[in-house]
Amino acid sequence: MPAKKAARRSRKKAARTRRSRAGSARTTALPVPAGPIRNHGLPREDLLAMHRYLRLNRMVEDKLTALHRQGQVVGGLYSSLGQEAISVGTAYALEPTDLLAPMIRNIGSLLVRGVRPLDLFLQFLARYDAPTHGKDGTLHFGNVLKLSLIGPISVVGSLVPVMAGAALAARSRGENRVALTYVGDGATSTGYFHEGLNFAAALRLPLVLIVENNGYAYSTTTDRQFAVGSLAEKGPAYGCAAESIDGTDILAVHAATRRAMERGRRGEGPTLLECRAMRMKGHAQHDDMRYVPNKLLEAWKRLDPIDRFEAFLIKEGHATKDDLESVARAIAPELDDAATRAQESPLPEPGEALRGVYREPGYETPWWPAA
Amino acid sequence: MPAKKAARRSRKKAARTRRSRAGSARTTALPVPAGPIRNHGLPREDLLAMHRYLRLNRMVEDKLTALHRQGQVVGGLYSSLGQEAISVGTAYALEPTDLLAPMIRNIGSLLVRGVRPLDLFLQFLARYDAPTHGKDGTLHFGNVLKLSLIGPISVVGSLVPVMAGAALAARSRGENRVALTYVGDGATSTGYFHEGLNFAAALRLPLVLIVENNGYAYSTTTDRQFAVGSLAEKGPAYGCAAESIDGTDILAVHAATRRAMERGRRGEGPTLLECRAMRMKGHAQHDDMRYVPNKLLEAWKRLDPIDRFEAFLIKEGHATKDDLESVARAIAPELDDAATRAQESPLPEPGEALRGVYREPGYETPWWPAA
Amino acid sequence: MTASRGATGRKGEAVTTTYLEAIRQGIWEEMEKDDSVFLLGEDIGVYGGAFKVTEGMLERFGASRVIDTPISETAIVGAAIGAALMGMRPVAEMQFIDFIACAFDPITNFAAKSRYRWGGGVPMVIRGPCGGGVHGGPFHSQNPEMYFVHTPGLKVVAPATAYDAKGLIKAAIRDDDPVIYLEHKYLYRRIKEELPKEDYLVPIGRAAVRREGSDLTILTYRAMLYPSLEAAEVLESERGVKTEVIDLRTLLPLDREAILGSARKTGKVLVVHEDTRTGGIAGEITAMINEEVFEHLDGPVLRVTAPDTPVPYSPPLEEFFLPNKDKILAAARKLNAY
Amino acid sequence: MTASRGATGRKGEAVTTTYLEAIRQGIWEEMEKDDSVFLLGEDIGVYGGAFKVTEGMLERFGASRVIDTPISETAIVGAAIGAALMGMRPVAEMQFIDFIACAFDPITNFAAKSRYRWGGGVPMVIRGPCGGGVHGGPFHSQNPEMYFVHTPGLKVVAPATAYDAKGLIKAAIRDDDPVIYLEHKYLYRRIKEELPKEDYLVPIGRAAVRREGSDLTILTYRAMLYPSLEAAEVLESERGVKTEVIDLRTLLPLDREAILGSARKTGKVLVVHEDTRTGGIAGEITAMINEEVFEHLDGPVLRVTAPDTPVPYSPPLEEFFLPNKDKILAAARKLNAY
Ligand SMILES: Cc1ncc(C[n+]2csc(CCOP(=O)(O)OP(=O)(O)O)c2C)c(N)n1
Ligand SMILES: Cc1ncc(C[n+]2csc(CCOP(=O)(O)OP(=O)(O)O)c2C)c(N)n1
Ligand SMILES: [Mg+2]
Ligand SMILES: [Mg+2]
Repeated sequence: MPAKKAARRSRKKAARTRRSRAGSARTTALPVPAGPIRNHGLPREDLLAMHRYLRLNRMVEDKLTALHRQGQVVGGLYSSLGQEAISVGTAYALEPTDLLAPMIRNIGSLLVRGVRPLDLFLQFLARYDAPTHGKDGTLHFGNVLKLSLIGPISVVGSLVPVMAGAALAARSRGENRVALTYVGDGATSTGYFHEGLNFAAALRLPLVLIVENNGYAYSTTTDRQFAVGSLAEKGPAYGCAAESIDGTDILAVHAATRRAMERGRRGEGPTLLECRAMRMKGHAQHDDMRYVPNKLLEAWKRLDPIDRFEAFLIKEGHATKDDLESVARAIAPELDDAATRAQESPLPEPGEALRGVYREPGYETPWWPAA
Repeated sequence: MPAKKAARRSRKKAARTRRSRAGSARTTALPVPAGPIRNHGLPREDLLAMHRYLRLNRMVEDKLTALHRQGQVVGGLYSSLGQEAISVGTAYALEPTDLLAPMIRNIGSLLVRGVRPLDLFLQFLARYDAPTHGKDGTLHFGNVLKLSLIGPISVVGSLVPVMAGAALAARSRGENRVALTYVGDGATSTGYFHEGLNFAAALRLPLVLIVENNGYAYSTTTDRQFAVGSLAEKGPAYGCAAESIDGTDILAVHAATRRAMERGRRGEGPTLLECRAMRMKGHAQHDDMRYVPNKLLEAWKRLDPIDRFEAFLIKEGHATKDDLESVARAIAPELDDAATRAQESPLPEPGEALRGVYREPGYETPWWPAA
Repeated sequence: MTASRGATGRKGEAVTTTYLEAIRQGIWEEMEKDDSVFLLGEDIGVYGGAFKVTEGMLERFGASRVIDTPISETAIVGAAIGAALMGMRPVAEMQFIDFIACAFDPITNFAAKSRYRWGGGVPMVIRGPCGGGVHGGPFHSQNPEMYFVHTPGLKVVAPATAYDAKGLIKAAIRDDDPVIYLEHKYLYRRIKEELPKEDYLVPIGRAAVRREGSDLTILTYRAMLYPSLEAAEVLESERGVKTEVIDLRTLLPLDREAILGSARKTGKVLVVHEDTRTGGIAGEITAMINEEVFEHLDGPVLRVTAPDTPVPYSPPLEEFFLPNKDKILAAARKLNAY
Repeated sequence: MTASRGATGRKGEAVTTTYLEAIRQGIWEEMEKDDSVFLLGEDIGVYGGAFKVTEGMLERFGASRVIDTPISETAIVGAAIGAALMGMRPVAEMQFIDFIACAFDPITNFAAKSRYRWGGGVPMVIRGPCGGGVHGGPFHSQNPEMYFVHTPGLKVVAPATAYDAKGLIKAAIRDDDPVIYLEHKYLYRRIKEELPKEDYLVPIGRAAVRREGSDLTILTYRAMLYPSLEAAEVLESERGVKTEVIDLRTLLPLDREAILGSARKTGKVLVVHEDTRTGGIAGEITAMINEEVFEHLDGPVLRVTAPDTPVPYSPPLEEFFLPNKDKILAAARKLNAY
């Protein structure tokens, strides 16, 4: 849906939402009915590769959940269950030289970019051989030179100006790279989001900003976060293109990302892409999300992004049920092996805590080449 | 112009602006042709009172400029020349119990609210009897209990969440007061603006946010600040009403403020009101604004808010030329007297510097009642 | 659910209250007492707060006094300032104190300077969980106190005990100036004690002597009180060093009398803080002691602190990073040798 | 307009360069030398900066290397971080340093911790005008150094002379870590000197002895160097107190050797800073001296600082607020009496 149309449509919806809200119990809206998945011309090998990443995304997270239950994971564990099509669809749309920065739920984006499950397990188990030597956890790492990957911090929204700056750097060197990053519905309320997106728009930077509207910011429903129906309505305020798309349809996500990238490469500035989905688990492992109505979860469950994509692949004759199942069968032992290796890997030596605050000639971080 | 229409129209304009911008020299746009001033039913006494405030605003600033040239003003001096109708029109629309917070150019708002020229001169001359005892300058003071007035700080945008909070406090006590404050075109790029306006919209607070689009943020033209044609386009992004109005037409400003106040009182949340005008002097006294094209100043000069309003008053038979001139004649000696009194007023004693950082029983600030 | 949820222990046990529950009770009581007190922050209403400090409050006090906000630290603090200027007493939660950096401008430029400039008092509390020890990593473990201790116009408190957690939150809410209330997440459920039934306050600006001694003084606060007390125990039992342990409780304004009095008495002062070293409060205290009681010193004022790094995530790194009993003992022995 | 605008004095005069022009020259030279250096900030292009530090740069280096930004301190610093991670060397201007509070999160949480966490170095400079003396009031006069000195991962420099202003900005730009460069607006046009024609750097982390002495040490930096030197002159001429004056130049990391060496030599140390007292850098220095050279002290480490208030606006108040020669003399005499 082109930006203006989307904005208009969602504005109407917003008006409706506002009217209805006053009386009703406050909650996040049910999903709009999903249209059929449509291929915009991707060859079978891409479709199957995307399917594999979706499955890998989910299975890596299942493995992490299992490790967490065993008390192996240090700190918190966040899930992207129900949102995998957003991570995979967006990251798969990029060229390898395009700049990518994940937020906490975008483990799928990292997998597409070539981060190994082993690297992730090492991170979550806080081992010395992890990308951060155990100094930070989760997806908090990057590798600009080899993977065009920039690492996040916990502060939501903070990557928006950072990726605008990365895009600026690339442009000033004559490199035709777009920069893509993510915010949640909640993070659109931050000053970071606003200043970063406006900066990118004023400078016409090729930034693709994915808004993962998963209905909740921790426990907070969208209607207590903002008074618009769709976050795509925020695009016109920055003079930038905006679309709202079904985030459980990986091909819709992929196609919209491609459109946004093209706009960026044509010098038309940033695009705001709202991807609608549902956070199907709690905010993190500890959260039983009592605050989410069951009927909401049930409705969204019918829109599982992997189920939907598998049905499409089978229906369109790209794969049989068995083909698809064999993907999972192939991944499982790889992950078992990676998990074992991570568990056997040493924790950092205590003195490592003191190293690398500033540039130290000779000191190597595994993921950042020594200058 | 109602919000949606304004937003649509200005979006079209934005598209045009963007297209034309790439090639042309970067500058702030010429004014759109002004329509005739129309009275929305205000009685003559209000019209004449508003006229007097406009004149007072300008004459107080002229006096301050003269004092500045004599080296009497401590620190910087900002001007609202060309923007007086915004300060006066908005402040005059409020009830005395409505909450008001000026930014640096809103000396007119303070005059309407009952701040005396003497108080202002004392402030700018940094005297002990000034509202701040000389601890801060310019318009940086307030008086919540007696004047429903909240004082600004230099950081632009900061009043937006503060006034949202003030509106919240009033609502929670069952007081039906709106809160009104100002940002410049430049300040719309701050995180404060975004977080504050969104907060007000999410909580449906009766905030009236006046955006004084005067074409420049210091030396920076609007096209380098944002990629929208009108700042009213930002309203829909917050799910809040927005209008773009001619800021040199005091009655248009007044009427739009009233509409916004009514929305607020009806529980419909904040309104964003773009008032278009031109900063007819430099950013502050030191700035010769070489960067402003002459033809821009000339075009706007024809839209002087006082000249326009006086022509309207004469044309509509509310006053004669002589009536209007006698206003200035009456104000002049008052200001001379106030300036003399301010100059004769003592500077603070040095030790005053140490007082009042925390609540000190017995210590009196002139404008804040002791608890 | 009632305010005293935590105050009713299992049958037959003494009624003890956790540090977390003490904060909650303190807020609850002030909410009951004074209509102008209200809460705002992320996930504090429906969810009861990420750590459940505000659990049950939405149900009791309603959505107009327990406000779930968007993720907008600047607006949360900004709105709290506006409400405080109107005479309300807002208590704003930072979900983790690390995110207070997003509200740095309204705190340091608006709230802290308002009264001085034009008399506009800002009776506001900002509180949130600080500190390490739970493998939270660099963004969920910080101790930001010095940013605020160095900002005139603010007050900063940092309770170590359940008694103080309650007494200080109540005092902070009643204070007419902005108070940064820095609680420690490691203590939330690990520390409990029996609390008085009646209303009480812990005055802002007063330290507490946790253990008397005449040979050596340890000045500390918040979570570091506990390893300091352990170290004092060892010092006395193994070496006969009578060690005084003072819990600062308030970091701004510091309790000069308590600090200088003990320094004068023992002549040997060790400052222990979990915050990083350079620019930590030990420096300020050392300067104060130098200025006022230098002639009573028998040795240098020493300090045990975290090193100058972000808070690392992996357990062996974080353990190495945090001060502990052994590090305190080593420093105390060095000092004692003077 | 050329980079050496300020370096050509009136005919016949020695060629002197102002402090402001020295910063400008330093940036200009690094821009010429290294394509990866670029500038961003409010009004730095068309206008040449509120104080004209970047005058002529837009014309010389073009709009892609001299970027006028929206009023978005968070985005300015955020974008600088992103560009720096990409291998660029951004120099971000804060129009007044007071507004750096609006960028506190990206500086302290993103830039400062990035290298430690995953090796992502952030070779970025943030600079802007600090300090009082020009009646700028509470929001145009602050000295924010301690917020950053207390943040591991940053470096903080604060030049007092034109030579250092140039040498330090060049060193900051070439540094591989984020540097907060804190210049003083009072010195911009009041301080000048002849500068070498050739390329030079002032190394970060090294103090400079501005005046040698053996009886008493004054440690100071930035604008306070000048009243300190005046006071030293009086001390020596009127009382025969040979006073050493050390200009710290870098505040993080402090030059331990220079500080401790002088303290060891004179045994009497006075720290002078314009920043407010509580939590100011005098505390840190006092702690360092206590820890390392306590036995060489003949008296307490004393400090002369601004009091714990916002910076007041009215001239008599601001004058009372700022340290000056007389206040330094009074403290030095007290110290000298030990
Ligand atoms: C600035 C900031 N404030 C608070 C937090 C604590 N926090 C972590 S995630 C989260 C909710 C984020 O919601 P959303 O942006 O919708 O992302 P989601 O978790 O739904 O993916 C919060 C409040 C944070 N990380 N950053
Ligand atoms: C957050 C912040 N950054 C920078 C400044 C410095 N500054 C003061 S006024 C100004 C320009 C403001 O432009 P605009 O908002 O359009 O208001 P106008 O001056 O045109 O009334 C700037 C950059 C500031 N006061 N606050
Ligand atoms: Mg969400
Ligand atoms: Mg403007």
